[in-house]
Amino acid sequence: MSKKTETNNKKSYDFNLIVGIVLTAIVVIPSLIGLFWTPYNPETMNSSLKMAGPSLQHLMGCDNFGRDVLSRVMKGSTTTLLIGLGTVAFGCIFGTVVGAFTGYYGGIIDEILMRCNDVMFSFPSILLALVFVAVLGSGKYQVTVALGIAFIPSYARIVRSEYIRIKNMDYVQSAKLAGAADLRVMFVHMLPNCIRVLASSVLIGFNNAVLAEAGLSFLGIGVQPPDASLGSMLSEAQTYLFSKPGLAIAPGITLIMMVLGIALLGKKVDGKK
Amino acid sequence: MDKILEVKDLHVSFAEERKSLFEKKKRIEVLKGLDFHINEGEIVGLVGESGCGKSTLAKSILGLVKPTQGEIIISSKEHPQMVFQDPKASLNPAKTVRFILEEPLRNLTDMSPEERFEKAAEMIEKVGLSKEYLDRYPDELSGGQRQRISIAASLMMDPKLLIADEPVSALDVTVQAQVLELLKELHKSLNLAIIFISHDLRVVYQLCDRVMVMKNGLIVEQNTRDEIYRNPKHEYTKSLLKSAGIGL
Amino acid sequence: MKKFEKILSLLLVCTLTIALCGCGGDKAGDGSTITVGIAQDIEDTMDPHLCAAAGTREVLFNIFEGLVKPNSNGELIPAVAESYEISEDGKTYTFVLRDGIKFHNGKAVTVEDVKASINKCAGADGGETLVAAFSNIASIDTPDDKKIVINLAEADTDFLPNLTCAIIPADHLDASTEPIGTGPYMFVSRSPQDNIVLKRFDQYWGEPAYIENVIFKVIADPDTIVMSLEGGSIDMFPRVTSAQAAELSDNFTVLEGTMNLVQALYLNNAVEPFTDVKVRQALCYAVDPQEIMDFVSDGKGTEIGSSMFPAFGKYFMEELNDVYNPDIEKAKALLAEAGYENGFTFTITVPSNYEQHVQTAEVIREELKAIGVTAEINQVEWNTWLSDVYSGRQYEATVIGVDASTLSARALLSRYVSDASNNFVNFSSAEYDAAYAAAVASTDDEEQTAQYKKCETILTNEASNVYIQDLPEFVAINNKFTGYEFYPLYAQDISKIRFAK
Amino acid sequence: MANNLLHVEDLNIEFHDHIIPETVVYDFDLDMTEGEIVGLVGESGSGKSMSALAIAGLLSRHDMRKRGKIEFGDTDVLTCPREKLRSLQGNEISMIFQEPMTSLNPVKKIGWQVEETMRIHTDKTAEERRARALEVLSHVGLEDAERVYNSYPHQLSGGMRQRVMIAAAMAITPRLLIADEPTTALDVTVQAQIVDLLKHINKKHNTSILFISHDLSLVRSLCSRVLVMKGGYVVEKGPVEEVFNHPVEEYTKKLIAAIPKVEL
Amino acid sequence: MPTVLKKIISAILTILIVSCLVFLAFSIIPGDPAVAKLGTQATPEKLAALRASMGLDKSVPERFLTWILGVLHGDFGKSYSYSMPVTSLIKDKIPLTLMLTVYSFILMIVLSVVLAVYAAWHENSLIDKILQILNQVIMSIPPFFGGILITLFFGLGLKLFTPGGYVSYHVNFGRFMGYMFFPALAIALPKSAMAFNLLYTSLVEEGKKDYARTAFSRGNKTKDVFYKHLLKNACIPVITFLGMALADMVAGSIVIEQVFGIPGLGRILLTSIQNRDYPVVEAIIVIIAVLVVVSNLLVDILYRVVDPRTRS
Repeated sequence: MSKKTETNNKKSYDFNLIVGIVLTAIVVIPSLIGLFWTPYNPETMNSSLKMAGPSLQHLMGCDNFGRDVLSRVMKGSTTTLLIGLGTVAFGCIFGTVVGAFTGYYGGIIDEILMRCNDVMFSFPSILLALVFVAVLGSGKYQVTVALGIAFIPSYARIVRSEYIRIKNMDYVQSAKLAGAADLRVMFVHMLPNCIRVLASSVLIGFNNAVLAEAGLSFLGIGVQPPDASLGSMLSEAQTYLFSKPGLAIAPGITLIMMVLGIALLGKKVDGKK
Repeated sequence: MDKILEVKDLHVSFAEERKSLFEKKKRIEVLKGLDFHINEGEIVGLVGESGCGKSTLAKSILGLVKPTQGEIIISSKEHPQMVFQDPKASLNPAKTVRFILEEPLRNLTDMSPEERFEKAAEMIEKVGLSKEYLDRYPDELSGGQRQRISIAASLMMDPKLLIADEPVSALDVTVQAQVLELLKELHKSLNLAIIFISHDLRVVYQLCDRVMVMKNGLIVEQNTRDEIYRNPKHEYTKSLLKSAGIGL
Repeated sequence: MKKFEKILSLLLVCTLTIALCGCGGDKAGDGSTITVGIAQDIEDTMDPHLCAAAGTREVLFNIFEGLVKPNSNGELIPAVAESYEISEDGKTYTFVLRDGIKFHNGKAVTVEDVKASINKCAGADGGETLVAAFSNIASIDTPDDKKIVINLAEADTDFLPNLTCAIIPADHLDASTEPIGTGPYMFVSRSPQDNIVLKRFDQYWGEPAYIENVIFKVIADPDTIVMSLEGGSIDMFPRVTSAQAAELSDNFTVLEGTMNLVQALYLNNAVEPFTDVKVRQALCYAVDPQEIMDFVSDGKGTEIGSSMFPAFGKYFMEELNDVYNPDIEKAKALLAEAGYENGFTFTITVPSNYEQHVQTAEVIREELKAIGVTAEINQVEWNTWLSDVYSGRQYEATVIGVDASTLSARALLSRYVSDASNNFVNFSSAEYDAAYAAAVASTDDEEQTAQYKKCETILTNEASNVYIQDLPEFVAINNKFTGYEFYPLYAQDISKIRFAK
Repeated sequence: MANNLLHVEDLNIEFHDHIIPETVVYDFDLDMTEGEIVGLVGESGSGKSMSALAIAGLLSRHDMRKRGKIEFGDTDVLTCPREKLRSLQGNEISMIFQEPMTSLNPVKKIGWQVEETMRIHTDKTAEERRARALEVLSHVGLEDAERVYNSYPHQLSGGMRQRVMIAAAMAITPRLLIADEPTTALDVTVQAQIVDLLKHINKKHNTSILFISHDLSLVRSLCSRVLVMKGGYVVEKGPVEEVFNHPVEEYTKKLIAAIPKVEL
Repeated sequence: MPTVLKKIISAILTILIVSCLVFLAFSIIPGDPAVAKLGTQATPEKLAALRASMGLDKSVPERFLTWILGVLHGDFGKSYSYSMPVTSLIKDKIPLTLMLTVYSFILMIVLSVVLAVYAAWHENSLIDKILQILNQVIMSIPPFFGGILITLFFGLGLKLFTPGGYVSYHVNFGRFMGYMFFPALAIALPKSAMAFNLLYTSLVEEGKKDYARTAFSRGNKTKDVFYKHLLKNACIPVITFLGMALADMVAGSIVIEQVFGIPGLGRILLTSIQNRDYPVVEAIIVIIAVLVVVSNLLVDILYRVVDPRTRS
């Protein structure tokens, strides 16, 4: 696509951007529709349709309970999308606050919070998930909070390094000279300049959040049936990988397309100098 | 003319990272005892090579750096402001010009938004830019325009003392001339005292009434401009003048 | 920079060569070795008297034997004892030690060993009683070096099944690290979470095992079972699901038996609304075991109506299956009578590591919708299930399979006596307690069987739980081997397996 | 023409990575003979750096269209094969840049960087290269050449780094040295020393220098001829004294007037 | 150097906090080793007796102290489920997981460096675009699913290894290394995709810097500029990622060990958590914490080696 197209004074449309938008659209739009309407009720079982192959009525065929896979994928992708975004938002907001304070002040606060980060990193995520499930119970919302908390350290680290880089900039000094209090300097002056780095890491974070949720479902402590996320559908479909690969392909491809689409958008956000 | 700033026996030193566990904590002395004063409405040039402590002096006057010894006396409600050297880094790229100008008013006064907007519009015209620049972002401005904006920002609180840390050295010659012109006018119209930090002796000659020459943390010579340029006493001042191609 | 690039390509080449030289796969069966996949490592103990997990009992069956041992159709045949006699009044059991029988360490089995083993189980020397029934032992005498006489305090015609407990050397009672028994295979070594290796005991009293070496290989991830079988790293895997069985190519035969488990929707009778028998009956009418079997195991599995499965031919009552044939209208009527005309909501807590139980719960949830009852499913981790549900009894309903630890009907019915310590469903009915006591007390076999059957009928009529099925057990075994036999309880008898000609 | 080192004729440079192609240099002509110092003056964005980079063959990025001729000796830099161009770069044509802070590789030792041209273009042994590097480092006025050889760029001051750049450029004495605003980022005193050093190199090795700057007084003290550029065009050129004393173009006048004067 | 001392102290502190948190975690999670051991045979008396023998009747702080004292003189206690000392249980598991992590770490480095330099060098060419899309796709595949795909493709498809056919390195080192290549690949792939991405953007970034232009002005070939000049500078931002990736890989190996049937630390950790086998879990977590801390130290040292500016 190196041919130049005549548009305003910006580099030609980026191949990645188009692919990113198309992929995200293919996945996000059906999942939004899934909130209100799905071709079939994703939970009704029908023993005659057990393991039915794709047909006109059931575009993606039926699973081992005779449930329509397309409806489940639509419902599942909504759950995965919500959990992914919820986790990233939770981790990002708290991570930013932690990162801001450690980066800006340094000294003991930095030392303490960095120690907590190291502790969170070396604590096996499975044990962490078990503790959360024990305390909060399992289910969509609990999983989101559990994963969100596990994501705080990585965001804290990114924001901290950005703040250390920016805090010696001249415009930060002049903000102080203009009488701005520390909090104002941190969140009104410095934060907008890390948005771009944060945005791209948020989108990569989404990718990891979705994969982590799938991992939890793999251990059976993630989303509870008959609710389903793409991740849990994937782990359930693994047992039928030989005889009915389609069962794994449908959620698998949707998951990869969703993650791929959003990652490409992430690259675009990051690429915009 | 009464003194607007008085500096008595000013010392500033930083703790250096300890090389090894046993070594006593070394402190590097940056300012080794400075004594000078600035009168109201006076432009004083501060000349010296990089690393002689010019910027540290500026920061300690502004209160950004705590002096380890000596005092800095500034008259009452005064908020000294500073104009930085690198136009690219001196303005917050994520904020509009209007936000940057109104920032000091928002923090230090209880002006209403309209009043703040008026003051900003008035100030931006004073530095020779039209009102619609208010809604631009720093990236959309040239080096010269950005320096004008940071000068405007530093004058929002009508300070009596302005510190300019090499404000023009990063600009093209023609633009340099215009900014210097602006500083001269503001000095006259607002009776503004300016500490003009620079390593370019020719620019200092054009602008300043008095000149102070600094060499690694000490003021080696301070005198009126003509005295310094016509019969420099200190060896170091002479070598500076010679390398700038000025003098006898 | 030539140097840098050389290092990189060198590294790439060497990682690839290592990979290639690794191919070719190890041949699993070099003549007389069979690798059997097991879902769980022995994680409680190898001491036969202390072990609790079904998976452990299955493996130890090959190493230890009691005075008597069960055969594949559920009868008790003499093992360490050559013969036995039960007195008329059911109070004295006399065993004759099999002569020439040896332990794995080569030492001969003596009456002292037998006495020591039984005393250990009875907790005679201050330890806790490991086999409940042994508390009824008055004394054990050894008149000569061949005979062992066990005198009971009260008569008990059903005492013999307890004597399948393992006989181990008196001087080596702690078998947890170095198990020594009299079984067809002896213990060689184990590496935790990897394998347990057994070898044929050549001086075995009975007919020796066919295959010399047995490797029990731990396959923790159910999804890799099929791949490990196809790949050849294991030759046999007991208890594959119907789905996995369907995936196997034709160089594997899939034998079908029953898991000897009472799978049911167990209801906590102490919790609203399950305190009301009508509500429980309504659920029985709404749940259709056949539909569950269709979904979960392609229609295979045997329907059961009470806490008994077909392997106990003597006590199994086929007719109980039809007491609650699916009838939505009747279920709704019962609910209305009980005051729940527009249904109610309850939670099924189910252990996440048993896929069949989770799937059964999902099907039940669908079925109950027909009568307006909403069942939420809460998957919990096995240990949480054990502590919260099984011992803590903080649950509303759960789906699990209950097995029989010994070959007696009592193992499946004692649980429902009101004050039984393992009565996790909190079932209590005076009529049931009376019938059960009568069964235990009676010395006449017919009378005892009739009482046991009475107990089963009460359980069904009272709808203590919604009984579903005895899950089908599929054993996948490589065509190279044959001779596998199903047992009515948790046992994998490898000694019967031989090479198909 | 005899001993004509560089002949640039009708050079045009167009940027193509933007959607609408943007021309930065129009009909640029320049002739240089051996040992001559020519000044190229103009404000930022006037195209002076672009022309210098084109001459040094560093504008090889595919979205930069170049028309016209740049003949260095008998090779045309624009059309010759990459191999030939590479054999010139660092060997016959060397270049030093404005930002001494970022023009040196921060993670490599100074010695290694100074020896780079020798490693590429000559087959000298390691010892010979080391000796030459130390020699050229001391020529550019660095007292403790040995210490500088073994240190990293961040351990040196701005002025010292610019001297290292010059040493690296002079390691295999080039016939043409292009200096793109070498003194802008330095202190006044250090600026003077660098200018003296360039004069000395020109005299000693007869290296012709193309000196690019926006500081007219500096150009006046160093160059024999000067070209003034504005918006990509060469608006005026000629001997330095003539251009300074009676400039023809309006823009040149304005430039000269803007130089802060010191009349004692 | 005081900084190194400070790092070691904070490392020990981190390990202490982590092990203390594990004790707290277990007091929150329902179930305990006695319940796990007795399973459905549990009766209240049996439970009480077993708990006493395991010392579970003492309070959490007391148990934590006894555990710490034990660790100080090298005794990590006895495993409840295997009733043998934890040290002997884990002794031959540590090299396995370490081997797997190091193996995948090297694979990751080799894959990402070679591909990133190649893609950056041919920026905006077709190969560059293909590698970008491929790398994004690999990044979005869940590790356990990746493991299954690799087993299917290489194991059953190309018969390059026997799925599930783990051979311990005592038995046959060649076949062991051969088998371990594939789980290592499963762990390395997603990580190398990320490393590729980071290194690629960093290389392109460095290419725009002044010293790259100086390198070109000296007559270097493009390949030399990338390898000799840009690569070392571009690695600096990637080093922090490598540190985190190393710690991640230890966690990642837990899932992959499950899929490839490798009896490493991961598998033992998972089963011990489910069996509430506190001593084993504590010991493994301390080991993981040490690994994480060591990887952080390695990152710092690597920084000093690569970037002279940090050697103040």
